[in-house]
Amino acid sequence: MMGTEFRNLAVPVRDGESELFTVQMGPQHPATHGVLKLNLWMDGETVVRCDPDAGYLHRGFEKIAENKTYAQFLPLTDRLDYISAMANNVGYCVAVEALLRIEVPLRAQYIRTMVAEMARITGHLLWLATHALDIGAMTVFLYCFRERGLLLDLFEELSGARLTTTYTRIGGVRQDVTARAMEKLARFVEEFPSRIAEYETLIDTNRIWLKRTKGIGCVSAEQAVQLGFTGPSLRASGVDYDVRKHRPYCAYDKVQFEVPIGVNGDVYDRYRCRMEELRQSALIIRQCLEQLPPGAIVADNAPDLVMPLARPRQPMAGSSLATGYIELVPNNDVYPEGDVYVSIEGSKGELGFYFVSDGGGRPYRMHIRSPSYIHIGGLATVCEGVLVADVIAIIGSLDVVLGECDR
Amino acid sequence: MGEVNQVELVEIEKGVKMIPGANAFIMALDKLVNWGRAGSVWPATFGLACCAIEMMDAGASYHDLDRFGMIFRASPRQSDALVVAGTVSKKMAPVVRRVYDQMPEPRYVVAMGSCACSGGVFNSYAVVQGCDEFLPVDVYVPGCPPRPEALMEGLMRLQDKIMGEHWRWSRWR
Amino acid sequence: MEPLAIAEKIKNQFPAEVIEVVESRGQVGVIVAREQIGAMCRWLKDEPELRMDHLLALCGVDYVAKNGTYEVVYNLCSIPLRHMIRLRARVPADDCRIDSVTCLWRGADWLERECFDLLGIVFDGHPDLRRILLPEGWEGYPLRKTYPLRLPAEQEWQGYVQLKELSRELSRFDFYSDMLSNQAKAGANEAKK
Amino acid sequence: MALVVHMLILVGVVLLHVAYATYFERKVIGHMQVRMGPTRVGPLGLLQPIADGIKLFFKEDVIPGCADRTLFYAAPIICLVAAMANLAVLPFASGLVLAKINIGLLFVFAMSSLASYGVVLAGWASNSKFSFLGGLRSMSQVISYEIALGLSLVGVMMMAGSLDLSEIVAAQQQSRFGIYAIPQFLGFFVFVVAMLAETNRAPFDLPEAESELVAGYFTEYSGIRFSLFFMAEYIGMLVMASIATICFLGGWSGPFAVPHVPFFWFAAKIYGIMFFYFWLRATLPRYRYDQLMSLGWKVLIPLALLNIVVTGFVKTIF
Repeated sequence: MMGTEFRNLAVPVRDGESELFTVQMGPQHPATHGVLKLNLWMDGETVVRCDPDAGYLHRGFEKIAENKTYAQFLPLTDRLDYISAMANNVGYCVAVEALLRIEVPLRAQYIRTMVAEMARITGHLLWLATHALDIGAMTVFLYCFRERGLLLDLFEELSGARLTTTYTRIGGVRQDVTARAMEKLARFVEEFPSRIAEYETLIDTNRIWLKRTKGIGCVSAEQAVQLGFTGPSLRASGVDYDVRKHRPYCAYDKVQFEVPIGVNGDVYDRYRCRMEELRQSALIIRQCLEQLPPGAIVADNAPDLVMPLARPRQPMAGSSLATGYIELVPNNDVYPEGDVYVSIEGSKGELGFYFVSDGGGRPYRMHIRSPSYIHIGGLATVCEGVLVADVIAIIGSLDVVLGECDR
Repeated sequence: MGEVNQVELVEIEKGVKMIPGANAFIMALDKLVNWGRAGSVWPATFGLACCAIEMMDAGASYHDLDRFGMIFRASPRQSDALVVAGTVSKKMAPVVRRVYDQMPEPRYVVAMGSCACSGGVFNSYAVVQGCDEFLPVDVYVPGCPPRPEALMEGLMRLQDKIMGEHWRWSRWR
Repeated sequence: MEPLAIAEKIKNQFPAEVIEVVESRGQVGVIVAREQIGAMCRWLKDEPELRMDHLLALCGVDYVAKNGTYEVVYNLCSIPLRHMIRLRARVPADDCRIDSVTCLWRGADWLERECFDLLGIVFDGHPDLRRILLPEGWEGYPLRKTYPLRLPAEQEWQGYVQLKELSRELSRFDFYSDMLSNQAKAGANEAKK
Repeated sequence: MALVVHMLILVGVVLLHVAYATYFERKVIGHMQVRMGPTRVGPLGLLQPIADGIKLFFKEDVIPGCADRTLFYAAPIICLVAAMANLAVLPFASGLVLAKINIGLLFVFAMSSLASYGVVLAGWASNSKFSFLGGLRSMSQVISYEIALGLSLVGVMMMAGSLDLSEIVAAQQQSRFGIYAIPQFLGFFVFVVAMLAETNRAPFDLPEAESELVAGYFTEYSGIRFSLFFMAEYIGMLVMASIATICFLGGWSGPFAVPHVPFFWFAAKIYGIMFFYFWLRATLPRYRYDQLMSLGWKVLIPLALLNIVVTGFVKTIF
């Protein structure tokens, strides 16, 4: 598919004596985290040019969204960043609530904060697992999955599903948390920091690990902002930008936490940032557990369909679960016209939803700002002139998920 | 030859007989080959989407596919089963087919998850509605995504299927 | 800075370009003409009071049925000053072109490619504008409102049609295909009887 | 005739050991990773290697269309033959050696570098880029580490005064500590590191780095030919473990004699070293290619040279 033409990029070939070697890494490759394809032009083992090719998991989310009601699209958000589905649910619902002007009760806010942080932990654990596996430390992989399993069990208790949770609803959450689950979560949070220390003893003091990560794939602060990086990948470069602090949503303005900042922006700093974030997430969950207020879990004016109701509520106009083919009656009171961009801090970076409503029951246009897509877009810049083994380390450290990237 | 016939063969299970007194079994080579194949199904490391995470979970400590002799091989040349784990987009479909074509016989396909079985929730312009449109699928594992236990069940069904085969041997080249 | 104040500043700086200022849910969108978008973004990025250094999102919206234009939406935010603004550049449907902002934000590269891929808006000055999410040789732009959600058979991507043909052809090498075809023959014979 | 019988017995025993080394590896690494390893095929999963072997034997043997057929056929055989030839000179117990030649150590070196031809040919003949890179990596790795490996054993040769493996063990038994690993600790360290690199094991498994090169030089091999490579790799590990046992750990001698099993201590030491191999694989990340080279040339070779100088110095004075 890809020719060997070099387009407009000047490729430094050493005075014609060495021919460049092209390698197509992926889409079926163990280290590309799914179906990313990298076209590498290599001089020996040095990557001269890297051209990532995405789209192998393009499923047409944005087109599907235009054909579904707001509530109907919610389950699909699980499949965006399928590693931390809860965070996507929260992001989507926060955005839709901003669009439909729904005020979420405090208890639901806290529960959302909690599950979003749990999702961050699962996301970061999976990241650490695969990143370490890429660099060759295979045991970390299995240790991470052990702790991840505990969280998935909790997700199952909350929502009934391990991975694709669909736990939040527009206006609140699906069901209240159980005391048993909270007890389990408290125990997990209590124990988790010692588990982080366990991972760190495995790799942090390992000379090979340090050699493979320190000074590799440096991204300067300016470069990172230019490339549009967000999340830990941006903060590792020393830029203090966290949506949780900049534009607080849910209950993030009511809990105390720190945002870890790196210095060099290399693979090691990105690794350190995420490890610190794991600790901070545990801290946030603990605070949420302590502060969790009583009260309703769904807003009064929430247009929901299947939840058991304490008191009768207005159903969403013209929508039912089977409205795939039913013509919706435009209702400017329920779905006011206008557009809104709302973002949250997902585990990979800033996950934003841009909605345009024309008053109909379905989004007129929905754009998902996915951090993975932008990170992969920046891969070409970061990977220039590194060795092929470093490409693997860099992909791993940027933490990309192709479901979110290709949408 | 007549003397041999006089010995009473004891049937241990269907198709496997034992000669009493001598430490010898009589069975079809087929049976042995199938046993070997069923005992070491090596799936290709080929995650497509969400289901890939559950596939990894199936390989991790809690569920541990290694117990059944299943280890993930990165190269399709050395793998026996292709677990189509996730949504197959139209752009990806030729690649999936190529990976399948690279695998040596006998090869099996497990369609994991609703997307691989039927397209699932993604009924759109870019998604293949079921990977059986271009692959011969042996086992379908439903679920979105299926739990690791479900994948294990699917792989065990695949083992059963392998055990029931006859003369599926490759040509000697 | 308050978003409305930012919009006011833009209006003062580029009076000819700003078509309308829209407020929606506390966020402000400035609808602008496409001609000066590059200069406007550069000014927004460099102006010390604004410093919009972060391009949050760039996407296109199809308003052709409404007013015959596409819109390219730039969500900008300033990391040090913590404010954001939305630019909505109108692109007429009969001349789908707008200047690229890749020289300002490297990250805009892929966002613009996506916009081109799904909506067919051409970005002048983009270094490498080609399809990204969809394979080469795909016809049409899926996010346009005229494009169907599910493709009819005659509109199917040729690559996939070829793949299906190939797999039919290769299926005769499948282990069970002989068996199945024999069974089918037997079934047909029985039906005849 | 007796020689042929001996050979066949040796090959049979070694192949069985190779098969069970894979089982041992899966079990050891499994338990290190809080899992079980194979349990279902046969009791305790003990028939797992047999099942793997049967499956691989009856699998289709794919030869890529654009591969160089002759070399593609030859490569795994070169690997296996080179690895197997080493077995001939290894003394498993006193007098229990197939070919007692007086340059045994040199022979082992020659054969282990011959095996790398098989690897590089496999990479070349597959006509696949990942294989090619894997083959090249392996070649340069083996060449670099061969030097360190050879130099680390010079100290042993100087102390034993012989290249014959049996005589090295005999000389060791009469030395002050009984094993050379103590006086030759520097040499032993260099040898262990170089041994890992020579056999392409973690953390030096770059030629078959799964996350980078899919499966390295044998990416395109399937079925029985793939298993030949696999066997060659494990025999290579066994041979290197034997050399370490013979040259540094006192060969078949042990703290007490085990009646009727003259090779008991030899086998025990080999399995100890194999365990060490698997342990490292479960623990360490992988080196990068240039870091591997600089480790070999800048650290190991100077250390080995230093060891030679010190050994010579000590030997001259005392």
